Formats: sequence, structure tokens, C-alpha cells
Amino acid sequence: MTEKIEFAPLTKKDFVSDQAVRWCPGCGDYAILAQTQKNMPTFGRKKEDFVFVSGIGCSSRFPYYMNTYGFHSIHGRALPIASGVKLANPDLSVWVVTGDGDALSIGGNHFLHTLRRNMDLNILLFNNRIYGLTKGQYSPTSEVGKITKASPFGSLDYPLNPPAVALGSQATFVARTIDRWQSHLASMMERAYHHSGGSFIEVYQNCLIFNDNAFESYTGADKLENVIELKHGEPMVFAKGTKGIKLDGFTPKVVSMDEFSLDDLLVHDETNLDLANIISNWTSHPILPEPIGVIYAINKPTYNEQVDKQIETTIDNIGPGDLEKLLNSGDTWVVE
Amino acid sequence: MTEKIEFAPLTKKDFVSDQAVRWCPGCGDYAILAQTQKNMPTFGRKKEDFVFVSGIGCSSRFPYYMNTYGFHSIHGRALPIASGVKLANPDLSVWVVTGDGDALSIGGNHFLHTLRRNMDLNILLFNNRIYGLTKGQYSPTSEVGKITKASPFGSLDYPLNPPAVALGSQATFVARTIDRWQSHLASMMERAYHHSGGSFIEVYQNCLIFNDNAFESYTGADKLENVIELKHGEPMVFAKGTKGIKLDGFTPKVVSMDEFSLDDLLVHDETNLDLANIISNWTSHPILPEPIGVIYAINKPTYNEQVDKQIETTIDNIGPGDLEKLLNSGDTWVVE
Amino acid sequence: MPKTTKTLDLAVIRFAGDSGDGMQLTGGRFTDTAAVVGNDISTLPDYPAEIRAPAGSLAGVSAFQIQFSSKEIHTPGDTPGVLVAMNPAALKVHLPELIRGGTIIVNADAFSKKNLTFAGFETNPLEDGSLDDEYIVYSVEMNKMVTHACKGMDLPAKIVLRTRNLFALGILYWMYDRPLEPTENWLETKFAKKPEIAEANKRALNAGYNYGNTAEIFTTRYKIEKATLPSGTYRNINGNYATALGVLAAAEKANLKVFYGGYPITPASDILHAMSSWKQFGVKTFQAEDEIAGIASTIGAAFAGNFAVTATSGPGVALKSEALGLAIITELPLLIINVQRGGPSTGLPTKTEQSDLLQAMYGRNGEAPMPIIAAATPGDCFFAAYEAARVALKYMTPVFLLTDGYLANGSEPWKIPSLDKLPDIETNLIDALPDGEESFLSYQRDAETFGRPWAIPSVAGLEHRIGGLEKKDGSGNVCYEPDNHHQMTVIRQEKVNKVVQEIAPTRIIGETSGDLLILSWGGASGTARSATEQLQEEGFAVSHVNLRWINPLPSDLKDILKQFKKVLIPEINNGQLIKIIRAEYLIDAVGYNVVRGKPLRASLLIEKAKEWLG
Amino acid sequence: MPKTTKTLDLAVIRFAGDSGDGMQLTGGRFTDTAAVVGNDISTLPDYPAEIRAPAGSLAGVSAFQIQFSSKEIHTPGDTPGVLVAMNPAALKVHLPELIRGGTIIVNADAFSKKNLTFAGFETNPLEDGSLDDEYIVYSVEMNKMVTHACKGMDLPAKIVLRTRNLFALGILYWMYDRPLEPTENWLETKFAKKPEIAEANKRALNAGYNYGNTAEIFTTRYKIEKATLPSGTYRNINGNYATALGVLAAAEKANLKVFYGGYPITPASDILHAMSSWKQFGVKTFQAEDEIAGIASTIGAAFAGNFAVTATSGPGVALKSEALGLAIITELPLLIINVQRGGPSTGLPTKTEQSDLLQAMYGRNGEAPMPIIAAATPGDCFFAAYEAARVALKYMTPVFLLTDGYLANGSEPWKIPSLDKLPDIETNLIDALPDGEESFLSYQRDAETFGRPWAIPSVAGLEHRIGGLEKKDGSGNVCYEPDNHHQMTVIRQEKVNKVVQEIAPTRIIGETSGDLLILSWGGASGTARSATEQLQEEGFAVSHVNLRWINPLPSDLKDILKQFKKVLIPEINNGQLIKIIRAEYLIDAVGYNVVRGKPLRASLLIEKAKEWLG
Ligand SMILES: Cc1ncc(C[n+]2csc(CCOP(=O)(O)OP(=O)(O)O)c2C)c(N)n1
Ligand SMILES: Cc1ncc(C[n+]2csc(CCOP(=O)(O)OP(=O)(O)O)c2C)c(N)n1
Ligand code: SF4
Ligand code: SF4
Ligand SMILES: [Mg+2]
Ligand SMILES: [Mg+2]
Repeated sequence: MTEKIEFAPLTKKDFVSDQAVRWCPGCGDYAILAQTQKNMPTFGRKKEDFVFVSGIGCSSRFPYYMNTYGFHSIHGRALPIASGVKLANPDLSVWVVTGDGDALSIGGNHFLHTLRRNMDLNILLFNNRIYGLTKGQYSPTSEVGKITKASPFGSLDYPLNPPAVALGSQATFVARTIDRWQSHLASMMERAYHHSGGSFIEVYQNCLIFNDNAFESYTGADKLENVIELKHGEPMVFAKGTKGIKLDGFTPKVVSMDEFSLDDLLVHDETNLDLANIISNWTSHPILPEPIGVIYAINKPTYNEQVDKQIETTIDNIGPGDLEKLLNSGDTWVVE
Repeated sequence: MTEKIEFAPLTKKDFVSDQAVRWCPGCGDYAILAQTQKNMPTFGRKKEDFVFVSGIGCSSRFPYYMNTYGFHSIHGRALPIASGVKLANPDLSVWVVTGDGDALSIGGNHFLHTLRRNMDLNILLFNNRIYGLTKGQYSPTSEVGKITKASPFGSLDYPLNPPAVALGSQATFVARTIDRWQSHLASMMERAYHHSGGSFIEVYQNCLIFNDNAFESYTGADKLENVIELKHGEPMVFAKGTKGIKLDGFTPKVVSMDEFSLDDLLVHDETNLDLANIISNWTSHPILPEPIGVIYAINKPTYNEQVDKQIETTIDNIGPGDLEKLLNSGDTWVVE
Repeated sequence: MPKTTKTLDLAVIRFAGDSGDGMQLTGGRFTDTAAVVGNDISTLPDYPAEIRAPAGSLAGVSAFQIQFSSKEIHTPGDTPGVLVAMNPAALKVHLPELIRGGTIIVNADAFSKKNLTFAGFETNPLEDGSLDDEYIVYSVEMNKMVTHACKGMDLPAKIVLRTRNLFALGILYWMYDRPLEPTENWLETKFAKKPEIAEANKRALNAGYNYGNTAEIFTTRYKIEKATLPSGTYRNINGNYATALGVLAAAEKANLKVFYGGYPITPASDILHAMSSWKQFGVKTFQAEDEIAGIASTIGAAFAGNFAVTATSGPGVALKSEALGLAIITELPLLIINVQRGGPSTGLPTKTEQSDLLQAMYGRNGEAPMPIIAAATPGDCFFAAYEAARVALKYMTPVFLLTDGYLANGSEPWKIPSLDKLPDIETNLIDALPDGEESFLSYQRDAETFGRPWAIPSVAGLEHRIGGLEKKDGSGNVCYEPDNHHQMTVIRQEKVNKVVQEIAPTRIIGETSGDLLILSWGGASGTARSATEQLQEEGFAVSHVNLRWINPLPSDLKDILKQFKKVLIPEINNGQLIKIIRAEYLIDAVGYNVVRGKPLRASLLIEKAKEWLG
Repeated sequence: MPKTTKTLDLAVIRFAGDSGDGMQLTGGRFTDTAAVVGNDISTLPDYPAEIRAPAGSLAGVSAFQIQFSSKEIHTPGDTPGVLVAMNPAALKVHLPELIRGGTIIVNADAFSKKNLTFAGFETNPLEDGSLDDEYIVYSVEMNKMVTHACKGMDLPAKIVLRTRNLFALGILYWMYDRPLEPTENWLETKFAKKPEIAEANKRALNAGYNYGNTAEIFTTRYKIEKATLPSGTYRNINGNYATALGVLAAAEKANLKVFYGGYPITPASDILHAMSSWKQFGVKTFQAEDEIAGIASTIGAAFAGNFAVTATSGPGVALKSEALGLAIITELPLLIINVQRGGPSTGLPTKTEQSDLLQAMYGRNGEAPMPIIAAATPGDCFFAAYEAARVALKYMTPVFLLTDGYLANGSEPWKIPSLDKLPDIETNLIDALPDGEESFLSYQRDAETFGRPWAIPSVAGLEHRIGGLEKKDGSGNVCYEPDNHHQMTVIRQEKVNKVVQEIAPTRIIGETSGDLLILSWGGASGTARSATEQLQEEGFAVSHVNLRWINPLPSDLKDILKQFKKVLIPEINNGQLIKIIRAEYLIDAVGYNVVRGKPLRASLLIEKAKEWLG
């Protein structure tokens, strides 16, 4: 339900709750919160129709700060809780805020299944590659060899690649953005809002206390050298148009635009699953720029739509349920 | 540890336990069990070094019938239990038998994480696309619209594609085979046994009570028309050499070998992740033949190896632990 | 040979055979016929954990017991008087429970050398005389009989032989003088698309009946008259279906939609199955990836205004326990149903047990109290579910409903309730800021129930946030203040205590004082009732109380307990309710605890009671 | 101005400030110095759930309390006599607990308009006179002082200001006549790579000390002599580290390797952290994807022959409860540690509570009993963990160890045990078929312990299968027989009961009979002990018993309880042990229950006790 309804337009302030924000000063979460509060009014929807659901983690405190309906739940379970909200009332715009630990460690199974069902939720995963709230253990997205309190000799687990997990789970919308790329972040949220089905956005988020500068190369002075913005139907250029990506078989190569023209470059097609898989494997690549933007987006009926449709069809076919009749169905007999 | 040790060679009988097998007569599980009991002796390893771990489901009764160490655990948890076994004693050959519900529904998170860690386990997933033991509800691999007791109007969930999930989880070995393709099944087990790291084999298995003939087209008279055996480094031919697969961009096409030669065909490369992703998306394809064989296999240090190495290195560096010293470390003082 | 007819008060019969022999179906038909005839009935299906263990194996034996009577009965009977054994394994497994002098009807054709060995018989008990002294044995060549009956139908032998169970059923219909029509009608509907199968089964049924009628060997028929049940329209119902209906009825009455989120598990899955068939009622079912997602989805749905329900069994409750804590602290209305089975761990998944009571009471971290209600009979599951729903919605709390494998699959005649007569259901839904409030206080309570307002997303002006952290009394904001936490801890307990006002005065079966009170809960209530009645008949000063609400306990219970010299608590566990009762009332109650995966036996409970009666 | 010195028996001081003010560090240093000086000590860190809430906010206040004494003490003290408040919020939050007439030392520079408003002060309490009547207030411009002290060091102001806590510490060192060297040494080691930071901190420390010495405002110093502790080598230890050491010691003693599988959760994570630093001992730590995988991995590791351990807090226990049932039915040795925190649900994650006892007892499906031991003090965590491990390995059972947030983070001087003196640890490992057995019987029990053989994979000839389905007594094969299930249910309970033979005679503090027995467990033991001692001093006939094993209960407890007119059970929950005691012994025990996320206060417990003492 993305149609606009007539009511007094809202502003950012309408989405700011009365609760004091309690992240560490300088935490990347602040930027995402501010952007979200700014974005929501642009959707032209009543604020009582928004629900923010989260699990547990620093990131998961998010709902307290949004002046909408909100649910700060338990570790890892935001997605099935949000699914229940959406199924109960499909007219709501349901947003899930979760962390790399919350969504991918303890909550990994729900991530998998919520996406495969194409449940119409907007999922913002704040990936800081660390457990913030529990004071800095490595997370499933931490790089190998990470020294933390729980891995004083370096962690051994290979990291998960969230877009790859999402694609392997049959997600219909997979995107990535960065806390400090504010307008990009805004555009990804907007795309997610308008996508009908499960929208997954990975947001690189800096935890300055336990994993500072994890994304420095994507937000620092050199950022344009190290990041590529994916745009549907457009050739893959980056570094202010000086570099591009070319495919050699399935293997991407960085090429200089001095030597190649736009026509030589790989063109992004966000509806191509095979390409999306290839792109998602560029994550943290030693040579390739980090892809941000919509990696994959296709249309497929949502789970919640289908649930409603099945109910409607049944009622069309056999009429609305009659409880008295149901109670009295089967073999009955009368005792006088 | 795949080196052979000197001892009296074992036979299938050595691997048959004294417990009566309790699957429905005709269940595909029988064929897999028989093949496993036949295969084990060929690995030239003592039977006390094998451990079979399972969750709950019809398939998960498997360990009772193997005369090795065995653990029939709880629903969905076979993989972390097996991980504990392997970590505690990395010299064991640890096999996990699980079902589509056990591994991918309740156990999905462990599937994800066990594979990403490259824990050196051999995982046999008996995929019958149904919950057998609980008497026939749809499973996460059931096709959309499936009529079961829990979905009398047809199921709405899009199915998971197990190889795609495995690849999205960073698996290092992904294969598929079919209960009734006995020698193929045997060769896949052998490959898994020799693969160092997490080996995932999806086995299509017929549940004749609740989902009979789910794989009929791959096991019936036409099977060679409908299945393609992947072979590393070889062009993709099937249907007794009369048909082949050609890539058009990323899109595979079935071609007639009357019109094309082997050189025109796509060549399987089991070490190419992008290709593996493409192949895994052929699952249950309306036109393409079902791929079986090793879809993907690469070498990467295993988690369990690394754990041991970290311990060894530490002992090399600082010597073996001295508890007395540890107890007395930090600020201490003496009270007379 | 002339046949005589004896009139009996009641009979207990058991059908036993291989998993493939259709014993559950046979029992079901006999039950429905007994119901239509007007008997009171109580049934006990008993099937193996394997879907279909190897034919002829002991593990593969499936059984169905029914007690039917012209009087009010409360259990499926301790031990059968008639055992139908379709193969040697069935005889082997069930013979020990047949009463001495009981009747055995076997399919002689199944007593092959192979089957006998498989069942562990060294000689054929039909031939070695081992049964003859103690039992009346009818050895019938059923294979041959049904083959005869279906002659000329041109059906494969395999299909014909599958009608054996109907043949056996026919014999019993003759023995107990039952009409064949209900079964014939049922066959016609069931096999509407395969009329030849219907026909074969009908022939077998009639052949069995006629065999009883004409064969020289059967001499006596039994007549069991109509029971005098309260007037009304009846149907036969099992516990799981009754539970599902109770949920639906409550939602309809509260004008809410049902949301069911869960994961299949024996013996609770049938609740999911029933729910998923009710699309026309707008019931939404969500078969989640696991139990945690199941309950999590219900918490979300409850937040968004559905009447949310989940059902599972013990291992599933374990998994749901963290989320239950969340439901408690967020004070959302929710119904969680535990169809208990044998534990610990996977235990005996298809058997009944009452061993999850203390899990329901205490199986969560922190002080996390919630109301617990237990159903007493299959039909009572409806009312218990309805009541649980009513309390959940009125008090804004998750409520536990405990049933068990026996109640779930057992059945009894059920007087169909009239919807108007069911109590009204209040909710705490609000659609605007309460008068005089400036900002919405999501934890401002109703004084009577301590229920908090149920403000669901999409209601303007009531936007608020809830969650698992401790909340400020009143505002519901996150609050770490020490005194507030203490206060909220007490309030959450108080809220559960307040449910006591919903509990009807305790019904005492028998005198209000005496030598012994048998205090039961849940599925043990039938046995306790039967035992009590018999003890009373024998002149003992025994009464019976069955607890419906276990948390909180009824306010009149304390005084009742004091009026008896001794309190005996029968449970299919190692002593759970007894711990609660002893701690609460400091009385030296004693337990009768038999954990065999089956309903307790009235006869043994009586023995135990007599120990205390001296 | 001449300074006087008073000698005291004990003192309670509290450091409070912003999360960024380093209060935990300051408290830690004071503690270590007090330990080295030879005082008995007890500490209570108290930090917020947020990593670093906005500077100056009430939510961001972090505190550390220490009691130190020349006598044996048992708690960190009810209420401090000295409060160091580094900002207005800290003053606001902690003032209510300061004793009347107590001393307040504040950083006057932090009392800006903005901070005052943020903390909810309308006027500046340092200026409006509101404090002066009731407290002795020292208002010190610490910012200015440290800036002076670090002059010429060319450090950024931000860095300099961060040394304020050391300045405050210096004042207290002067007040209590403590040496500075231990702290200086510690600073040098800690900042070995940043000597200028070490230097700045040392300057601040000395400046604080000198300020106390020279400033006109401080007039009195206090002397607290060495405590007379039993002779030996001591270290300061907190509960989590002691727990981890206890596990390691048990494994070394049993000649097994430790396998730790778990998932981080406050306040248990430090156990994982300690374990993961012990690679040189061959300790394997597995940071799993969730708590379920955590315990599942330990079950696998236990099956394969490691000493397997997992630690978590309440919500994690909830998630592990299904797998615990599996550990119970498979009878594998396992240690599960619950560092309890405030519940229900996420509750108050950084606060202490004792509300998971009944979860430990009953929080599983089916009859699933397991032994439960609780640690009484931070240092006792070592011995409790060791004991739990010993029982797990000897009896082949999972064992619950309960500690709590207060014990985990609190610290005390700990006499380092000698390894030889620790009791030996027996295992049930076997490496060949027992004499006379034809095939391996995996559930053949030891008569004394009911422990079953621990046959680990790789041992030839002992191949066997275990699992969560009910097992045949003896063989361990899957078994659905009703009588066997009953028997196994009883055996599993019996096995836990047998652990009673491990329990030392109960130690009674005070006379063996009297008017009141204070019965405590776990982290409440210190308060109970203090209260008892004071009541005894006042002449009351009060004794104290602390329970170490809660399941099973000690065999001598019944007789002990009977010797007292009244039994009072203090718990940081709504009454949990009391339920067990009442049900077991039918005595009318009463509770003292305060659930504020903090240790109970001895003074209030004394009041409560006096109610019953009349
Ligand atoms: C059941 C349970 N297990 C563990 C925890 C402890 N815990 C809280 S948040 C968290 C991880 C947070 O990491 P992430 O999701 O990445 O969020 P971040 O703090 O980094 O934003 C953990 C392990 C918990 N609250 N509940
Ligand atoms: C915690 C828990 N939830 C649910 C169940 C019930 N259950 C047993 S097996 C099963 C699914 C079996 O399906 P699958 O894994 O595909 O195995 P199959 O029987 O098809 O081989 C379920 C839901 C259980 N035993 N434990
Ligand atoms: S710990 Fe990290 S993620 Fe958490 S609030 Fe602080 S900076 Fe942000
Ligand atoms: S139910 Fe299906 S999967 Fe299970 S044993 Fe029978 S045929 Fe096999
Ligand atoms: Mg994180
Ligand atoms: Mg299956």
C-alpha cells in the first residue's frame, strides 16, 4: 500500500520520540537515525502506520527514538516478530532494525526464512562487524584474525557476506549503503519502501568504541576510489568516472577509463540474479571497489499478500465462516 | 586424516548395527543407508573413528543403524553437536545425517554457520521436500502450492534451494545426488570424505508415504533426459550425449548435440564460485536438466585445523600452561 | 446354535494391529457408531513413534482402545475385556493388559511362522494352548473371509486384504449389537471417488457381521444401552480439535481475528492443521521455521491486534521460553498451548505425560509468572481454550493452556455449546488517548485486572514503544530504577494473582470433608473421578477435586484441603502439582505417580488410595 | 591546620561518575591497593546497560562501591559513607544511598548549568545549601587541578582531563592513608607504550594525594588496619574469573581438556573471555552463532571426551533448555553456568538478581532433574565451579552452577588454593569392554553414583548410539516400553539424589538451635552472614546457613531447620528457594525479597529478622 493519503504533511520532528538517545557520542547509529527520521515524512504516510521492530544490540535501541509504534524485542527475533505484525495488519509499513550479530548470528535462521518468503518488510542491518552492546566480541561479519576479548589470539571464523546470504535465501531486494553516505542511505530507504516484498539493506556502520574505522576507506578522503555506486542499466564506473569494471568471463577487472570506453564496461542489471551473485562476491575485495546501491531487485508476490488472497479466495468460494455450522458439522446426534 | 592405517579390512556387515531398521518399507532412506554401509569400509579407516550425528526426523534415525559411534540428537541441532565432536577430537570422521526440515527449517542457522566456518564435517541432507516424521507437513523445500495437512489450500512459502543456501553460506564443498543413483551416491560420499572442510551433499530422497514420486522424473525411465551429471573440467552433456548446455551470457540453454560440438558447451569448473551459483539456480528448472554431482569444491583451511594450530602456536610461543603460575599471577600478597 | 444377549453397563475393547492395518480408523468408526447409538464413550489411540515400522514388528504395533457405556464414564478404561489382534506382534504387545477371562479375536491368517518369529513367539499361541485357560480365543481366518467376500470384484489381492480391519469391525458390531449404516455411509463419503474400494470395505464389514451372526463359535452378544446424557446436540470430539475450536470461538466472540504461528510437533500438530483449514474465518496460520519464530510471530501479531495463538509440545515450549518472557514483560495477550508428551528431551513423543507443569510455572528466566489452565477431558479442551483466551484478553497476559497426548487424541461425546451461552470476552483495545491524559501511558493499568491498554499500530496518537527491558510503571518507558523494578516485579505477580477472581467455586465430587481428597489436574482427572466414584460406592469417605486453574490456585482450595485427613495427588509425572500444593498450603499431600506414557489406571489409584484409607 | 587520624574497623566508599569517567578503573585500583594493604574487601561494580550513554545523563552514570575492613566482611556494604561524584548526574543518582552525615567529594568543575539541568537539578546543590545540613561536602575543582598538575607536558586538554579520576583516587588514598606505589606501578605497566599517559595519571594521582594532605579543607584521615586473614598467598579476584579458573583447575585435575562453547551475554561474557585466553592449556573455545549452538557443541564435545562447559545468563539458559534435556537423557558430563541478571526477558541486563533458581530446577520439558550448586562469594565461584565439575564427571550428568551479576563482577581477597589440596576428580571413562560383558551396555550404571560408562569415539569395541529418545535401562537402546520409561524416570531422579553423598555437613554460623535461622543461597549469603553476625552481637538467638547445593538439598538440613522457631529466607527474587524449602520440609518459612537489581542490604534484612524475633 504505497498510495498517498490526504493529511497534514509531517516533518522530521514528528518522528523524533521523547526518549534520550543513548548511543556513544559519535556512533554511526546517530547518522542513520537522523536520516530515517528525515526520510519517513517523505513517504507521505501517516506516522501511526509505521512500526519499527528490532532485536537486541546497540542498533536495536533504534525504535525507542522513533515516534512511531515500536518494538524492541529479544536478541535475533525481530524478523519473525515483524512478520507477525505485518501478517496481522498488512497495511502497516514495517521496518526492522538489526545488527550483524542480531540478524546474522543468533537471528540467521529467521533472516533466511523471512527473505525466502518474501515477507514485505524493510530490513536495515547495521553492520559494524562487531558486537557492540556486549562490549566488543567478534561478530559473524568480522574479518578473520580479529583480536577481540573473545579472540585474544585472533578470530578463526570466516566472515559471512550479508548480500550473499540474502541472495542464497531467495531475497527479492538486496542493497548496501553506508552510514555516512547520507543521501545514498536515503535513496536506498526509499527504494526499500517502494519495493513490495522483503527489502534487505546492509548499512555499513561505524562503531567507534569497539571497531573504529572499519569502513574508513569507504568514508574517508579516498572513498570515491574505493566504492562503486551501482545504478541499474548503467555501466559500472567509479572514481569520478576515471575507472570502470569489466567482466572477463565471470571475473571482474578494474579498468582505467583512459583505456576503455563506457561501452566496454559491465552494465548493472539489478534484475539478474547471476550478476547479483557475482557482485555480492566483491565484498571486501582486495582490488575491486566496494559495491553499494541496489544489487538485486525483482518483483514476486509477497507472502503476506498471498495469505490475504488465500483467505479472500476461500471466502469467495465457500462464503464467510459460520461458527455455529462448524461446531455442528460432522456426525452429530441429539439427546433429548 | 585420510591416511590408511593397517588393520583387518572391514566389510559392509561391520557397519550394520543390531537395531531393527524402522523406516516405512520402500522409503528412500533404505537405499542411502545400504550404500553408506557399503562405502564406509572402502575408506580404510577403523570403524571406531566414525561418528554419525543426526537431528530429528525420519532421516535422523540413521545413526542407530550404523555400527559406529552415533548420536541421534534433537531437532535441528546435529551440526553444532557434530562440531563439538569434531573440535574435541579432530581425528574422527564425523558424518551428519539430516533432513530438509531438520537442516533447513529449524536448523537453518547452524547450517549457515557450520558451513561458513568450514568445519570439517560430512553433511548428508536427505531432501524429501516434506516433513516425514511429523506426518507430512510442507517443508522449506516443498514447492509452492503444496497441499498438506498444514496447507490444505496450498502452501505459500517459496522453497529454499539447498545448494544456493550453502553457497551463500561460504560452503567449500557442495554436491547433489539421488537416493536411487547408487554409484553416484557412493562417489559423492567418497568425494566428501576426502574433502577437507565442510562437505555438503544434498540427497534427493523419496518419501513414499507423504511425498511419493517427488523425484520421479530423475529416477524413472526418462531420468537421463532430466538429469545432468556434472564433471569437473568436462563439457556439460547429458541425455546419453545427445544434449548439452551452453551459456548465453549467464543464461544456460539446452542445445542439441546434433547442432553443436563438445567444444561449444559450457565446461564445468567446480572451483568457480560464480559458475556454482549459476548452476545452483537451475534447481527444479522447467527446462534445464537437474544438475547432480559436485557443484563446487575448493580448499580452504578448516576451522578445526585452525583451532589446533592456534593452540600449538601459543604453546610454541609461551610454553604449555602452568596452572599454579596462572593462579598466582597478577597482584598477590602474602598473609603470614 | 442359539445366541444369547447380555446387557452390560460398559465395555472396554482394544483394536491392535500393524501400523498398516488401519487400527486408528477402525477404532474411530467404532467410536462414532457408539456415539450415535448414544453411549458415553472415551477413547485412547496409541500409535508408534515411527510412521510405519517394518510390518509385523513389535515397534510397528498400533492400537486403539475405547470404553463405551450406558453410564457416565471418565476414562477409556484401564484394561480391555476384548482384544482384537490383527497379527502376532499385536497379540504379544497387548495381551499383558487384557483382563483375565477376556476375549481375544485374532486374524489367524497373520500367524505365519515369519510373523510369529518376528513377534518373538517360539510356538504359535493359537495352537500351543497357552491362551486357552485364561482367555476366550476366537481365531478367524480373516484373509480368507475378505477374499471370499470380495470375490468377483476384480480387485487386486492387496486391496482386498486391506479390508480385513472392516471385517474385524463387523464382528464387533455384531457382538455389541451396533448398526452398520453409520460406517457404510462414512465409507461411501470417504471413498466417493473410488466406489469399488467403498464396496469392498462394505462387503468386508457385512461379512464380519454375518460371520458373528452365523458362525457356530460366537454364542453371546452384549447390549450396552444408551447413556442418559444431558439433552442437547452431540458430536464426538478429540482434544486437539476441541482446542482449535475453542480458540476460534473465543476470537469470534471477541470480534478478533485469529493468528496462529507455530511449528509442527507431535502431538500438537493437529491444532495447526485444524487452524489452517479455516481460511473462511480469516484465520491466519504461519508455519514458521521453528518454534521460536512461531511464538515470535504471535507476539508481533498480538502487538498488531490479532488474537494470537501458538501450540506445541514440551521441547517446543523449551525453545519458546525466552520469547514467553518477552510476552510477559510486554504484557500482550497470547495463548500458548502445550500438548504434553513423554519427556525428557525427545522422550516418548507419541505418548502422554503431565510432566511439563513446572516448566509452565517456572521455565523462564527472571520472575516471569503467567496464568496456567489445564483441560480435563477431550471435550473440555474447548472450554479451557476459550477460558484461557478470555483471561489473556481481559488481563493482557500470555496464558498457558496445558493439555496432553491422551486428551489431544482421545475422544468423547461432546455436547455442542451454544455460542450465546459462552461468556463474553472483554479486550483492552483503545482507539484514542484516554480522557485527561496528555501523552499515552502504555502501562497505565486497569485497577481490577491490571490489564494495560492495547493500543495497536495504525491508531493515531497512541504511538508507543514496548520491549524486553524493564519498564517504568505507568509510562512503559525503559527504566532502570531499582525501586521501579521491584514494584514491577510485584505487579506482574499481582496481575496473575488477580485472575483468581475468574475462577468459579471449586466443584467437589463427593462430600466437602472426609478421609481422603483426590486432587487431580488435567488428563488425570478422568482416572481420579472414576477411582473416586468407585471408592465412594465401596463406602469410603473420599472426594475428588480437579484443578482447572493451576496458576493462580482457586481461593477456596485452602479451606477445602483442610477438610480432609489426607490429600492424594495422582499425576503422570514424578510429582509436580504436589510440589506447588505442599509449598502453598504446607499440607503433607502424597502423590501417586506412574510415568508409563499412558493414562493412570483407576484400579491402581484405588489401591493406592486404600493404603491411605487404612 | 593539624590533621587528625581516626582508626576505623571498616569503611564503605562509592565512586560514581559518567561512563566515560573511568569509575570502574578507579574502583579497581582502590580495591587492589586495599587488598595489598591487607584489608578484607568486598566490591560492587554497578554500570549501565548502555555502552556509553550521552555524557552527563542519568542513564550514563557508572559506579563502584567498596567496603574494606580490618575485620572479616561479607558484603560490599549497604550504603556508603563516602561518595565521590564526578558530575551532577552521579550525585543525583547516588545521593539517596549515602548515609546521613556522610562525606561527598565532587568535581566542582563538572557542575555546569548544562550538566545540572541534564541531571534534573534546578539549582546547583553545591551552592543552594541543600546538602550542607546533612553531609560533609568537599567541592574540588578537579579539572583545574589536573590541568595544573600536567602543565608543561604538552598533552591535549582532553587527555589531561581524563586523569580526573586518578586525582579523586589520590584524595581518597590520602584520606585512608594508602600507598600510591601499587597504582603507580599498575599505570606504568598499563601504559607501557604511552609513557606520557602514565605520567599524566601519576601526576594527577599525586596531586590528589597532596591536595588532601595540604588543603585546608580536609581535616581527618582514617586508618583501617590489616585484617587478620588466614595465612597464605592472596590475590584479589572477581567471580567470573574465579569461575573460569575453577573450570580449568577441574579439567587439569581430571586430566581432561576444556571445551567451552557459548555465546556472549552480559554478565557472563568474561568467562568466555578468560577461557579464550588460555590456549596454552589447550582450552578450546567456540563462540557459537547462538546459545543453542553453544550448548549443542558442548554436548558433542562431552560425547567425544572433553570436559565441556557453557556459561550464559537467564535468556541464554531459556534457549539452552531444550538441549539441557538432551544432556540429561544422554547422561553426559557437562557444566552449565548461569550468571544471573535481572529479568524477566531482557530485564535489567547489567544488574544482579537470583531469579533463575526455579528455571534451573524446572525449566525443561519432562522430568529432567539435574544437580544445582550456587556460589556464595566471588572467590567461592572457583570452588563451586570445581565442585560442580567434579560431580558432573563422577555422576555423568550436566550440573548447573548459579552465580550472579554481583558475584561475577564483585571482588574480594582470595587465598590462592594449592592444587594438591583440591579433591581428586574421578571420571567414568572406559577404554575396553568391561569384563564379562558380551556387548557394550552404555547405560549400565555404577551402583554408587548411577554414573554410566563414558565411552568416547575412537575407542574400539565400544561403538554405541545415544540420543534423546527414551532408552532401555542397561543397554541404552531406544525403548518405548511403558515400565522401562517409568523406571528410567525414577533412575534419573535417583541419580541426582545420590549427589547428596558429596555434600559436606552443613555449616551453621551460630548456635545449632534458636529463634531464627536465616537460610540463604548464592549471592545473598554475604548479606545474610553480616545480618546474622550483627543480630548475634545484639544478643539475638539467630543463626545462619548458606546452601551450596540446592539440588539435592543436604541430608542434614531437615533436622537443622527443625531446631529453629522460624526460618527466614532472604532472596533477590520474589521467593524461589522458599518454595522448594516449604514443599520439601513443610515448614512455614518466610521470605525477605527485594528485587532491586542490587545485593540485599544487611540493615534491612536485620529489620525484617527483628519482626520475627518479636
Ligand atoms: C539470548 C541473548 N543472547 C545474548 C545476548 C547478549 N547480546 C546482546 S546484543 C548482542 C550482540 C550485539 O551485536 P549486534 O547485533 O551486531 O549489535 P550492535 O550492538 O553491534 O549494534 C549480544 C550477544 C542477549 N541479549 N540475548
Ligand atoms: C523442537 C522440536 N520441534 C519439532 C519437532 C517435531 N519434528 C520432528 S521431525 C520434524 C520434521 C522432520 O522433517 P525432516 O527434517 O525433513 O525429516 P524427514 O522426517 O522428512 O526425514 C519435526 C517438525 C521436534 N521433534 N522437536
Ligand atoms: S558501542 Fe559502538 S555501536 Fe554501540 S553505541 Fe557505542 S559506538 Fe555505537
Ligand atoms: S514417512 Fe516418508 S521419509 Fe519417513 S520413513 Fe516413511 S517413507 Fe521414509
Ligand atoms: Mg554489530
Ligand atoms: Mg524431510
